[in-house]
Amino acid sequence: LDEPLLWEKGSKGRMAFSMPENDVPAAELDPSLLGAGPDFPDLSEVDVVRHYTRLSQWNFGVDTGMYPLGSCTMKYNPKINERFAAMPEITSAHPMLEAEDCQGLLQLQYDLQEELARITGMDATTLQPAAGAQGEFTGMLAFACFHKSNGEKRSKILIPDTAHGTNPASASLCGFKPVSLKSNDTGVLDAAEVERLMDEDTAGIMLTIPNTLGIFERDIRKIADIVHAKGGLVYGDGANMNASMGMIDYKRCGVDIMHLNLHKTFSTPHGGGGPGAGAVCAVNRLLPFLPRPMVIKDGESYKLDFDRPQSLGRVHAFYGNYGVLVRTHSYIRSMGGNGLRLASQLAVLNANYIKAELRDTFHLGYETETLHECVFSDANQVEYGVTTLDMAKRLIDYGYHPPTIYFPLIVHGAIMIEPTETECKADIDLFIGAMKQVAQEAIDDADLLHSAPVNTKVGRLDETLAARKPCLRG
Amino acid sequence: LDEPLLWEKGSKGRMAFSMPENDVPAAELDPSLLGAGPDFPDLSEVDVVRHYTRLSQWNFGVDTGMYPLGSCTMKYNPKINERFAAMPEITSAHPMLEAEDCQGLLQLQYDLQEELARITGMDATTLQPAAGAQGEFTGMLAFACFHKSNGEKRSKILIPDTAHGTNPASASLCGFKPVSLKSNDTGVLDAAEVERLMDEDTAGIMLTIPNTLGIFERDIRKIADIVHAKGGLVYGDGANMNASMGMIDYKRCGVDIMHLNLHKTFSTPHGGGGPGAGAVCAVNRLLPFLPRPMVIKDGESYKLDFDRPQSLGRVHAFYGNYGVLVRTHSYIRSMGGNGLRLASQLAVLNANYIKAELRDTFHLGYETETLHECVFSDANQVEYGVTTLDMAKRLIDYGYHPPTIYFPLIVHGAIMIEPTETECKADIDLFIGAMKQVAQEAIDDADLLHSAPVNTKVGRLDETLAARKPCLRG
Amino acid sequence: MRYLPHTEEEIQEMLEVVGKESLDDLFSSVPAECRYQGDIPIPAALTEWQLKDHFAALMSKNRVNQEHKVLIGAGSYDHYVPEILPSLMSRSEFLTAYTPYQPEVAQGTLQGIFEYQTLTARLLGTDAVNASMYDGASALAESALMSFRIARKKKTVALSAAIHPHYREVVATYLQATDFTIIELPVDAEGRTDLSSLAGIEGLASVAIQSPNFFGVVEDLQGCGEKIHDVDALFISCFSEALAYGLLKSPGECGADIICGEGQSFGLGRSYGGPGVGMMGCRDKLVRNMPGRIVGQTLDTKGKRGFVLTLATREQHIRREKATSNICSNQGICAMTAGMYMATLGGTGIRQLARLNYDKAAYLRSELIKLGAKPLFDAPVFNEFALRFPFDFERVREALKEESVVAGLSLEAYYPDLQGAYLFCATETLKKEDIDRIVSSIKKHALQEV
Amino acid sequence: MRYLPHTEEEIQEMLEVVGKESLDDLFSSVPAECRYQGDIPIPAALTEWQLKDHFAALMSKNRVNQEHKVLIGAGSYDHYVPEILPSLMSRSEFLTAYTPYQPEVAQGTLQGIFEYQTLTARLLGTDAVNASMYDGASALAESALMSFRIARKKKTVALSAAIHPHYREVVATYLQATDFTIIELPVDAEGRTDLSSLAGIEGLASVAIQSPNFFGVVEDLQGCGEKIHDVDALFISCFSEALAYGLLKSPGECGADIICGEGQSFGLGRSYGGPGVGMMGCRDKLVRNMPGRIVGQTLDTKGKRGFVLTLATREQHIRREKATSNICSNQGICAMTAGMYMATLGGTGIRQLARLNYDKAAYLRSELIKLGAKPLFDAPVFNEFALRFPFDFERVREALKEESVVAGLSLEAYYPDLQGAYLFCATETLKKEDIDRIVSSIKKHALQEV
Repeated sequence: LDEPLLWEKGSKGRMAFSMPENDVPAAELDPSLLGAGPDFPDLSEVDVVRHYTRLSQWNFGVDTGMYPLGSCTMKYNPKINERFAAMPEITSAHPMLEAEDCQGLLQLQYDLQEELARITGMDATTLQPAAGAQGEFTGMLAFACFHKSNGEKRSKILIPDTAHGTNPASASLCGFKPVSLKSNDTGVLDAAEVERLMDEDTAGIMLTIPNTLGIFERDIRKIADIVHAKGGLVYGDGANMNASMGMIDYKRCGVDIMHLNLHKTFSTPHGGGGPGAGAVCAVNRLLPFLPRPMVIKDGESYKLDFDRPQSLGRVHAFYGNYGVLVRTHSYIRSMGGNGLRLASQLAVLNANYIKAELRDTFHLGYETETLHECVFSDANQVEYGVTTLDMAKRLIDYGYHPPTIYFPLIVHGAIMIEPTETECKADIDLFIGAMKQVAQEAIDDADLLHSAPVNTKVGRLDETLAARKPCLRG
Repeated sequence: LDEPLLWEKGSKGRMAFSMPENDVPAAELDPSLLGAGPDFPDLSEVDVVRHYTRLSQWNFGVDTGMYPLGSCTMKYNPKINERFAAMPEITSAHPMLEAEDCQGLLQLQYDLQEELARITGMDATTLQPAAGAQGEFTGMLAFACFHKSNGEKRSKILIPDTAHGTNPASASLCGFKPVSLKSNDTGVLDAAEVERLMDEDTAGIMLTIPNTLGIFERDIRKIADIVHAKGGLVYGDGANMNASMGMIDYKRCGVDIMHLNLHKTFSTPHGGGGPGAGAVCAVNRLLPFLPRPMVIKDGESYKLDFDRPQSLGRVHAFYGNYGVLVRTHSYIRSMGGNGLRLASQLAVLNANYIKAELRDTFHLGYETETLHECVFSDANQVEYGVTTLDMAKRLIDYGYHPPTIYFPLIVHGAIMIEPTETECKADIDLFIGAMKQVAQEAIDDADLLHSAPVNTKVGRLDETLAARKPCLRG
Repeated sequence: MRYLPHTEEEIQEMLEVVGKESLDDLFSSVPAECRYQGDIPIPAALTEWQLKDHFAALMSKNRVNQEHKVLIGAGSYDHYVPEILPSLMSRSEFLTAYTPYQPEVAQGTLQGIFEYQTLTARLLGTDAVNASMYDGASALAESALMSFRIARKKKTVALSAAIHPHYREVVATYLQATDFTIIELPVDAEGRTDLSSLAGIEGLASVAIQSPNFFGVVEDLQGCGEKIHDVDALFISCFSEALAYGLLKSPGECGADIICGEGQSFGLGRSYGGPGVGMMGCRDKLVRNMPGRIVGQTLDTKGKRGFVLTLATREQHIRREKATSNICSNQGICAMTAGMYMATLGGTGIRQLARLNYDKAAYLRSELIKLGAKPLFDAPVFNEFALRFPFDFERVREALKEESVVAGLSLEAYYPDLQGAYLFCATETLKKEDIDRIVSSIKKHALQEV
Repeated sequence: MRYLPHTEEEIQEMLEVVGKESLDDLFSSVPAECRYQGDIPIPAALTEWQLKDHFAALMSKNRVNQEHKVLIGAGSYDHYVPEILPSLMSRSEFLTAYTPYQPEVAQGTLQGIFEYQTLTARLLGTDAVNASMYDGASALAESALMSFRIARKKKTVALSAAIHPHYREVVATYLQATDFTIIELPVDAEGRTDLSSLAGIEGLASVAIQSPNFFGVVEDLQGCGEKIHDVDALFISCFSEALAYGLLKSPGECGADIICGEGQSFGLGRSYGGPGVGMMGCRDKLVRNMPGRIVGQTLDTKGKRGFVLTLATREQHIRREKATSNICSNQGICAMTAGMYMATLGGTGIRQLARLNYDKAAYLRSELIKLGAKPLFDAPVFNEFALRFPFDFERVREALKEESVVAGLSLEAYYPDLQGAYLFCATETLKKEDIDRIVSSIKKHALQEV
């Protein structure tokens, strides 16, 4: 079913909102402040309901099917977590209540701070950042504050070529100039290269663990030592934490501060682009710099600690995306410590199984052992005039969300697959079958792939047109 | 996306249920009573979630689009009503609580009994019947009890040829032999015909008001008088009550007892076939015969009255589909008395508008004035080899649920359209356009209609095969 | 009015097309003497927010609520409902659809019901299950009527006195205007149905046994089946607690011809008695006598598997008064929910859960016996059991309500000769610590009383 | 484990294909010195039912809950949320989707966000709106950064002291590691921002004004715009209460170049401060300097209308460190919800609702003035207002908590010179009878105190 835009519907005077009657006198209003009122369409409740119901039917979510979007960790989002986030005790809570009036809300935050510290192996947690990128920014600011507390202002930062696009952007927001670190031909960093580039004007290094090829940086301890020796700090991008729970201790790796994407590893739904949450965990020596306020325990009660003179300040109007934190805590307590470790183990198993089954069909960028994701390319298919994009779009017709494509940049035509642990073997086998069939089609009938997808509401969209002649509103 | 049957999925040992640990000792169990355990597939939570999410996507509901299914009153089902039905105070309530422990639950029933009596103009209500057909059955039993209380056992009942299929079935369950009453060429009953057939062995008459052609029986008062004069009773089938709220007084029409389909007129969702609710309203002289228990008010408190010696008994294990009653009460109070009347007026307006716009395209069975629905036929299209079924299936491709077809039986190839009041003019205009286009296609390209629908998960299904070689389970 | 989309202008435009002056004019075919007089005396519309206040106020009047431990089963059971059930079943494509008359746009409902039928048939050990009845009570009444259709001239059904009293009332209601007769079979000292009188009953079409019965006692269904078939009657096996068959032998396996009961335990709230779902099934050879909608598998024009409502020739819209029954709308989405609940548990889960229920009730029972309570019956029970206390339990029970416990159901209203006896229920929702607390509370109050 | 589908057998089969002995072996690439030691010290998994108990117990520790009337706004507002919003936004196709990188399977999200952008642009009177920022505070910080990109060499932003203190803190955080400077503009006696010092500021890139400001005072945006443009700075207009623009002149109309603020009022709960949604928009000519995702309209291969993420060249995955910002995930479904809220109100509704809020606050204010309270400022207010009482209000406020009322926010922590002043908020959720009850309670306690 097609569905017009909201303002192509409706009729003046309709209303879907249940408007209360005014039971107080009309107050005087300075006419010079009065606007004309926004030009919104007037709709009935059924108009609105059908509109969004239809829109939803054009979308593909985790509940629709497998979503092997590398580095995005599209695992199943438990329904029960939604119920807790919707508890009226929570949705009605004003963020400026006095601490003694909202001990339950504070305790949840405190407990989650502790839980995340335990899962990563770090010492302390702030829950304020609203997304992974804001977590990175927070971490980079902590770097700056740390150096400042030492009377330094360092200007550079080391960032591997496998880093997420947000890493350099976050660093540069804090005044650091990114210095690119090349990975070697096994897909990891050489300690020697770090040694060569690390100096006393370099604030530190940003490492993704495991990296965006799904590979663990085997020299990480050595690299951390080099960086620390020069007075630098090690940042951990925890977007790939789903490979690590209960298996990797980030503090032991030498990480000083790291962010977690709660909407990835900890199963909160992505909502078509958010809200996420980007908790940041740090070792004790960076604790003084974490955002203000933090929740602390004071005897038997909990309170917000504003008295943090070295804090980098506030990154959110209140305490971050609290509703997302609720879901995270619910997930952690539903899984328990052992469940979390098993989740990571099975996530790695699933990814390695796919890699083993598809390595004869698709070209593998690196032979190095990988964890929760694997990166193929279209190298075997280019000779038939078929690209990664064509194959991705064709997968849609088979009922799958495509993998992440053309990332990481160091693999030409990358196809980055992360199945997560919530996919069962039978479904993974079907996906492997579909991938093989697409590869066969690339040989037999390239045009089929060029014209994909065909079973969707719209065909391939003209992104150039969109950018060249922007139409950003109706 | 396709989706296999449940038992074509799964893997032994999985479980989507959160199983509590056993914290009590294992009790002894007589092995001779022990079964092998049912052969159910073992699934994970994500298996179950995706399964039903996909299934849902093959369905068409009111939230999907217009559902002009005549006599079914597929109006919009307000979301807020679902919230009330899901209140833990309600979903957790055991039906055998003592009255003093559940005054709120009882008051809701009492208030709804009153509300329905007021809306129909009748004196009393029972909420026990679980569906319209059970309401009819209850009404027919009341007939039997009434005559028995007069020392009579009557054997026949008058039922018009426009009646719903359930009417004769309900009557015969109570030992009455249906006598068919022919409607005249204006689509209504002649009082003279009733006069001819009504006798002292006839328990009464079952009338649908307005009837299944959407026509009000203009002689209803006269007919009721005839029936009453012979000691008979008048039953009102209230399936079409959506035409009547605040406009027709059923008691003044001469009706003695009637049922309401709460899932039609009162907006509770149909659930793909239930649960419905078939409240029965009666005039005072039939009150003694209504089911046991009834909720009564005793001073300031409410109680279940079991002391009803003439009652026809119990038709439900407890008090009917309480959850549906909750939604009904919510709807009635959201609309208010005037809102309900306006709903009926607009339902009638919508139906008459469609009738006016389509009468040149489709053949109209009767020229008589109609209320909330109208009945066309395929008489204008048969010459092109196109039937009502073909047109109904083609409408699916246009994004509509088809109207009721081949009913009522007195209109050959009937197309029975009931838009309800929750459809707006713009959407009705689109529907009218689609209907006209289908009629045009019938002329231009009959095969297009024969092969419809094409945009659905399956094409036309072989119903003969299903009945000839029943496969009723996997 | 948020549910009514018409603006004044639209109403005028439409009236013009229709050729009427006003909304009232649309009703000119309704004679004055039939017209509603004045306004409907129901208060003005409430906003969504007033409505929320209204319901909150109403439900706050209940003295017993979701915080209470209510140790009553008796046909309505407290089981955990997995969150995914309401979350999926509230999807509007399921919830706001009609009966699947147009199968091409209702494959979701149809496949879901077909799966419900299949899992229920497997649970009950029978061949065919319909798309649901209203509840366990009417399913039993329809089963009796079905047995009369099969047994033709025979006009008597025998009902065990241990069948839920409300179910028996409903059967009586359904049969009252017919020439069929009901005979009641007594309960023996063990708490099981005494079938010794069967041979003497004339024209016996069928015998209905509930297991676990109203007292929670597991009947010897196998033995019942043999005795009933010996007198050439049909064996109707009934239940109010479907979960029992996760553990116990299925009625079909024990020879039941018609099986019926209540499926509320499978993912549906108690909701003050409804909606639940009536389950009903039978052997293949009887299926054309079974009432109610049935979904069957078939093929589309391209040979693809699909599902439709089938065997409609049994139904009232085809056969009118000759139909097997008048049932039309049933408990569709409740049946879907029950199917989903069974899928959520799986074979492994339903066994574990049933066992858990069995053990919990056994524990509660043994703890109450330690307080001096005397069980009414010694036969094995599932979930529920009846007993008498050596002290005035009614006063204790009232005191427990103050502690948020409703301790059992007094049986006297249902069986006058069982004065002072109480029926208890324990399910997986009752923790050991709850049981221990309740038992010690009973002890405390019982002592105080002396 | 209900979320983990693997059976033991499947794990073994898969390990075999992978060529590993055990799950642990899969991590052989992680050196021993990096391995996690022992078990994660988090208690064993809770069942769904234990989890429900856990959350219920946790939240019962809040002394203030949903039963309380909390008369605080200050950036987080209590508005009615129509039931259809959570009901539709919880549809899993929306909720469990990722950022729409693959537009063909994300047209629902994309059209929904395009509609959000459009309605928000209309509300704010501007040309282009992005697909959301984290919240009002970071949206303001990003607006300041954006103004520096546009104004090139200028390095100072002036912030009104009447901007939400937390927002100003966040701006300070965002700018602390840069060479940009913040200047604070004082509040005048009327409660509006005093712009008289503007002319004297060197290198002024932009001036940010909040309206209604933190004190609820409606700023003279038109006048501000003129004064700010006079000194050749960019005018950033900020807000924490989006609903105000249902009634007031839009910032765009008043000349704002960049507009940003918080959209929590539009259908989102307070949820202890988040998730809300940061709204951000600007004039067309500035759009390539705006951070954040943007949805644009385009055509597919067959010429059919469709929507995609666009202008990605501004973003970090293309430009890396040269990006307009690092924002990536935003508040997607919150933006969709806000869009839906605006659609639910419509043009007619938003005006009525905004008016209702205006009137409620005016009524509460006038009633408190009758008790002797002195307003801090006389300029017109929307929803919120600040005042001082002629008695020790803190004690009264504590007493009111026992009556389920949280009466305003003490301003002292935010503005040390405003000792004894309180900020109150009233929205459509506050009934006249509530206001009257609260006012008379205040009176009663104030008298008792004397």
